[in-house]
Amino acid sequence: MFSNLPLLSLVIWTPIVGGMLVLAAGSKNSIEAKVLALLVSLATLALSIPLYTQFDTSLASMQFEELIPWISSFHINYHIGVDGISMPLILLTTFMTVIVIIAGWEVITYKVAQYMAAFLILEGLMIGTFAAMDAMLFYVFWEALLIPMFVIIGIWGGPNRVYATIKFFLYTFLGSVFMLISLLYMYMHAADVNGAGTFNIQDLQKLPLALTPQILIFLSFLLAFAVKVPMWPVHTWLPDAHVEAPTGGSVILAAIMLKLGGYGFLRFSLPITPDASMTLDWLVIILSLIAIVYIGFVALVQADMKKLIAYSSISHMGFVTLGFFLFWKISDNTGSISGVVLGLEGGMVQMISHGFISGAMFLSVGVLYDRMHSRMIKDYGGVVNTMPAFATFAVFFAMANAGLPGTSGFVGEFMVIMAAFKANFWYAFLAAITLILGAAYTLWMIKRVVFGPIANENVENLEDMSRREFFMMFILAVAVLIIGIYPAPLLEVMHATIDNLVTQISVSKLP
Amino acid sequence: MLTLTHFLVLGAIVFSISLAGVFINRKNIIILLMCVELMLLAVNTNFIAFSHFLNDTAGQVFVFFILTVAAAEAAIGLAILVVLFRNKRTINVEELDTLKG
Amino acid sequence: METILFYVFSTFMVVSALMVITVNNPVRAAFFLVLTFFAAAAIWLLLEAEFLAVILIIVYVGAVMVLFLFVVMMLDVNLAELKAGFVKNLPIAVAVALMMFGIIYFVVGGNQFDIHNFVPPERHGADYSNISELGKVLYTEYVFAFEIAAVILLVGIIAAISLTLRRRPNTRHQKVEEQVAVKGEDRLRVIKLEPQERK
Amino acid sequence: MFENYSDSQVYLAIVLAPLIGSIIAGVFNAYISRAVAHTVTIVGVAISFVLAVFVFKYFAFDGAPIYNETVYTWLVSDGIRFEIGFLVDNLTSMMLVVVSFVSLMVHLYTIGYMSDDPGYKRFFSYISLFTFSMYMLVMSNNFLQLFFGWEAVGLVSYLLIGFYYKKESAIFANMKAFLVNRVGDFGFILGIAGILMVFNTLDYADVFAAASSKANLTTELFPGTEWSMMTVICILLFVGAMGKSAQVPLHVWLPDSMEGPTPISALIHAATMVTAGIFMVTRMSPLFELSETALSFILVIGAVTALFMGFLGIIQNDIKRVVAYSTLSQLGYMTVALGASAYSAAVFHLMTHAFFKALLFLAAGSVIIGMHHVQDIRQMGGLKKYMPITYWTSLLGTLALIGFPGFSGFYSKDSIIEAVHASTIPGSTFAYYAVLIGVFVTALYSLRMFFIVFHGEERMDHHTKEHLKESPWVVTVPLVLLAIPSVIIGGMTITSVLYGDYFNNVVFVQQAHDVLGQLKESYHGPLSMILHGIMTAPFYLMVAGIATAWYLYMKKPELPGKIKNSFGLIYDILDNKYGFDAFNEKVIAGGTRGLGNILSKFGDIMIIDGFVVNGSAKSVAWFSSIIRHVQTGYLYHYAFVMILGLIGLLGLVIF
Repeated sequence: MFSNLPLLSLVIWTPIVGGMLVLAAGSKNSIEAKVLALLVSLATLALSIPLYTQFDTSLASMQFEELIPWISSFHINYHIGVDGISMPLILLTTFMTVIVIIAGWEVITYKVAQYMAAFLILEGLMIGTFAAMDAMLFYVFWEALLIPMFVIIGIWGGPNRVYATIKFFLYTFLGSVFMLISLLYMYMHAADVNGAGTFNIQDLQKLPLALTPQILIFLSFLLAFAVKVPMWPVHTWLPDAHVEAPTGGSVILAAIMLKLGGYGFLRFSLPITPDASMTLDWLVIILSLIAIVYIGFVALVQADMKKLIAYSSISHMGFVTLGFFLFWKISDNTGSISGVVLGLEGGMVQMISHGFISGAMFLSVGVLYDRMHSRMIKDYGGVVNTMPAFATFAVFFAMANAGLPGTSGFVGEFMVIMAAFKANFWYAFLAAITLILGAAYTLWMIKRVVFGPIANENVENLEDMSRREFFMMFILAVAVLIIGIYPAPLLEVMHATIDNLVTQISVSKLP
Repeated sequence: MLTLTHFLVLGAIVFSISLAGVFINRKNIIILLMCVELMLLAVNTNFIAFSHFLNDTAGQVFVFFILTVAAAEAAIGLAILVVLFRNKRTINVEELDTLKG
Repeated sequence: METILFYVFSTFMVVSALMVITVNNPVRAAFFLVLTFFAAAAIWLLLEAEFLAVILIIVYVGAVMVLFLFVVMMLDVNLAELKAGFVKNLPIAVAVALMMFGIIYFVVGGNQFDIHNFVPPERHGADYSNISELGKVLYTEYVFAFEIAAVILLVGIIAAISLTLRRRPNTRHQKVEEQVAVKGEDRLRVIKLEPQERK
Repeated sequence: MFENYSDSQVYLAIVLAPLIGSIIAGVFNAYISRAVAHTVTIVGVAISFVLAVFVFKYFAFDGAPIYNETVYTWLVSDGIRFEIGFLVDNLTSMMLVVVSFVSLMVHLYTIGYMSDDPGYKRFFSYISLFTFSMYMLVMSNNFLQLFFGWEAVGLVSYLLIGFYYKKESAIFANMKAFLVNRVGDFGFILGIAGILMVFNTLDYADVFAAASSKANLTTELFPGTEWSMMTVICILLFVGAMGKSAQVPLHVWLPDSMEGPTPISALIHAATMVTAGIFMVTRMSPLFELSETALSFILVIGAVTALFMGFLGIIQNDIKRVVAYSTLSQLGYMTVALGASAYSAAVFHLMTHAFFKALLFLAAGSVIIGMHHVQDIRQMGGLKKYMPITYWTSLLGTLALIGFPGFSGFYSKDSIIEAVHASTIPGSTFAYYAVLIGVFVTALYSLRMFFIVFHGEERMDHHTKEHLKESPWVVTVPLVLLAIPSVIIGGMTITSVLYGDYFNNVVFVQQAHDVLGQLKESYHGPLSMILHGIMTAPFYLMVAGIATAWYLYMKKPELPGKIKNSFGLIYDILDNKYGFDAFNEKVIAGGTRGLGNILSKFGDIMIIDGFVVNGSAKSVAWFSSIIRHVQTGYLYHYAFVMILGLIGLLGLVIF
């Protein structure tokens, strides 16, 4: 039925064009703008569903491919497609955008149309980044999506938003500039080797490279993606950006933008520079472990709820990068690559699950913030007395954040710990510390915010969640539960692609 | 016998003079503008000389466009000058240092 | 003959250019600039660029320089003040100019690029029209650039106007659209007053 | 088992019945009445109880084969199938009966105990959810699901300890319980990871089948040291059991968990959840048998817990805390049995303990109801005449607890002591004396509490006294129903459970460790065991304990105060619970926060943000503040530089 439609392009451009329309609807007609934005986001979600239903899980190759020459003199094409890695992330994006549009429904009163439009455009750009099969196209989307996020934090953000936006922008920009250099280098190199330069990611993955350039390319990719993930020590933009961003911005930032970094590792670093990854995997592993443990400690002492959740995000994303780079340590330690797929898929599941959970956590903080206009833990206490429904969800998501089995938060962490043990006992040991630390910082926050006697008058006057808030929390809770209880379908779509990836990275690319 | 060099050297002389003019006149911005016109004239002369000696009209076309742009530039430059004078009551170059870091 | 003409006009050109930068009075500088343009036009004629020579005089001398003169006269500039600092700046100006000249001369002086090997082309006959030659390429090959040039001029006009336009807050304008759209009740308001007792 | 229904349907029904009850009571909390809430949950648990009894009969008497089937595949990755499935055998069916029976009793009891609590429906939802989780844990056929149930019971425990969420102490206790359990789970998940690494599967059957072939694997934890892989895995798994079954030093959460309502103290923190660790080690016996080091470790930890936690019970004044410390001590006994490879004895004690300890807790709850939620035993006394049913059932429970010959506790505890005595595993001598002294201590604190609460002077205030009466029937009926097995179950089942073939297919013991096999030779039935029992040391120690308690708290009630004064140091140590809480609070929690602060302030804020990020921005600003003086603002300076540049460039091109 959809076979003739350029489905993927539609998913990318519907929100962008829709966003323009919402802009045109003008800020005076805020209701119309909101309804239009919601319709556009729902339409995008509906369009993205066939990506899943018609996805052939047995294929490792790209599906829904589209190729239109763009700048032919540099062999840059509008080349998009999805595989088992990008498809779940695209669905996550379309799903979370709907949630975010709903989340901003009554909360945003200033320049509503622009707010909604920014999110829609951001959605399209993010999907474009996930779908891009051309490195230059990827780069364009990658950089372009900084703009709406910049605007979202800069206009609807908190009091210190200018500092946060500039930090956010410069940090991420610093990383990606090096990526651009690497892409250009590989273009030139491909021109030397094959006679014609290419930005096609799949061709770049086959391009033979000597070790030194591989290492340099790997490092530049690492910088670009590590900033986005973010990995220690290039993480400090995230807490600031989260604290200043409006709730919706935080949700998108945590739920999807961080995943771009992880996605980049899978799409670029590992397959394009396998030998360098082999040489430098210890670096990524150490940084990941530092992120998991160090950031866990840092999260514990945060006084600001959003900062706490932001740090928890960093810690959880540490699992993603850890899972991705276990390949060589496992094969060194056990002599086989059994367990490698576990780590890779665990990282993927962790990304998806973290999208839901961190989004939900930020929404929870948003629910409180909208009422009390404070994110400080000390201003709360005993919220459960006045907001029982909210408290239920808050505890539920806190548990999910702490990786309780039966919630999605467990699946990824479990798989990565299983894989890490195969690589080295101490990797698993340090990674598993998050079981304690994650529970400690999350539950301590819950204890101080949700439980206890009513702390002050403001808490006493709180109203429980509105239907709208209940609805979005409920949807997210259902998603978290489903993935936690039955993750098999989610993994089903990845197997072929991840297997293919493993074959790719196990073959040396040295000329 | 006139060679290309004659004309090019003439252009060079005029160009250098106008350049000297920029440095000599530190008081009057109008003279500076005139010097710029003079520079363009020198360049145009070169273009035309080349055009003539290479027997290619492209040089003349170029001069044509330079003249157009120079005219527009002069108009806007003078307009800016007028506004500047209106606001600062001076066209003394030494007093115009708002770009100072 | 041509050589003599060349030297005559180029002397004119150089001398008047020197005068442009040395005289104190901007009005006189402008006039010397006009003279320079005339001389240059003559030189251009020697190079068979009749159209451009004419344009130079019409557009530059006729329009641009007049504009300069307008501006010079409009502005109330203190002449004595403009004179100062001349001697102080002279050495550096001369040095820069000489350096510049030296380096250009080095390039175009004949040793580079085999410039001295260029022989002047045959003179064209009387039926040769520089204008039509120029027109042919201008409206075919360079038509796009030509259009852009037109736009640039337009922009120049608008920019100049908008820069210098001064809106005086207390001037009175006629607003035609409001006059047309006016209605009776805008002009005349009927107020009902309660009857009041006389005191 | 039943006609028309397959086994798997029955097992699913057992598991899902309480879950459905819990969901109805929990999700539709606002829309249903209290009666509906307790009806659906009780019906759910009752269904599962009835089915569990049938399952038990099916296995114990009909000799059904082991049921081991997958329910669904959780996920497949890397060729490893992670599944949710049921393994039902003799051990499981026994656990099912114990769990469902105690749970049912607690459900009934709750109607009375929580009757005027605003969180009534929520409470029922939680305890049904707990029952579901516990079923998942005991019925699991693989490590993943075991962990799932493991954490799920931990979650419900967290929710229930913090049930009175307005109480600062309750919400502190629940966080503490969860975190301490997480420390255990930390080890547990690493153990599971080790299993996966060695066996490449998490399925019990496959793992156990391959276990002996992997016994000699070693690993290098620290460079240059060889560790037996099995020892590492078993100790890691046992760390999980230490958390859940509250063994020293991870026991600290259990006394605090008494902040929760009494029914859950009975259900979760005495009868079922805390025994999960015991259950787990028993289930893993094929693995633990491969590592003598691990067994020795277990033995010592258990002995320490059994003895030293018992001491603490002597000085507690909170009625529930006394029972809690007794629970700790009894869990220590079970652990000792595990360490001595007497897995059957551990599970046997688990079962008898579940009944009599649930009974004691519920009786304590009954006292608390009567005393209008006063829990301090110093304000009680002479309750015998006001609460006869509670009195008599407590007496039975207490006798069972101290192992009075003939009561079920006697059989299980005596067997453990004998088993340890016979064991040759390193540490068993220490463990033997520890459990032996433990008998005295148990008798002392149990009877102390019993005498203070039910006998002697009536110390409650006048108002309380006026309202003092026996609890309603929903409270007393479960007491009576629990009292019955507390008395008789031990004698009834010991022959088959300990010395019969009941656990033949479940528990694997190496020939060298088979202490129960040795005991079997001198075992001639329950009656002769009583006769033998009253001639051995434990019996005399128990009598001595009873006598001491009687003397100190009945005969000369002023004496304990004097003893307290003359042994101030020991009393202080006991009062501070050996300093575990203070150590955890100050060193571990404080240290963690301190480290977090240091990392946050110095690492993130100062070095990364202040020095690198903002530092680079500031150095740019500083540099430009200097370099900006180049910008004079004079046109001719710019022109001059441009010309110089032009000349330079031209020169570069030419020369």
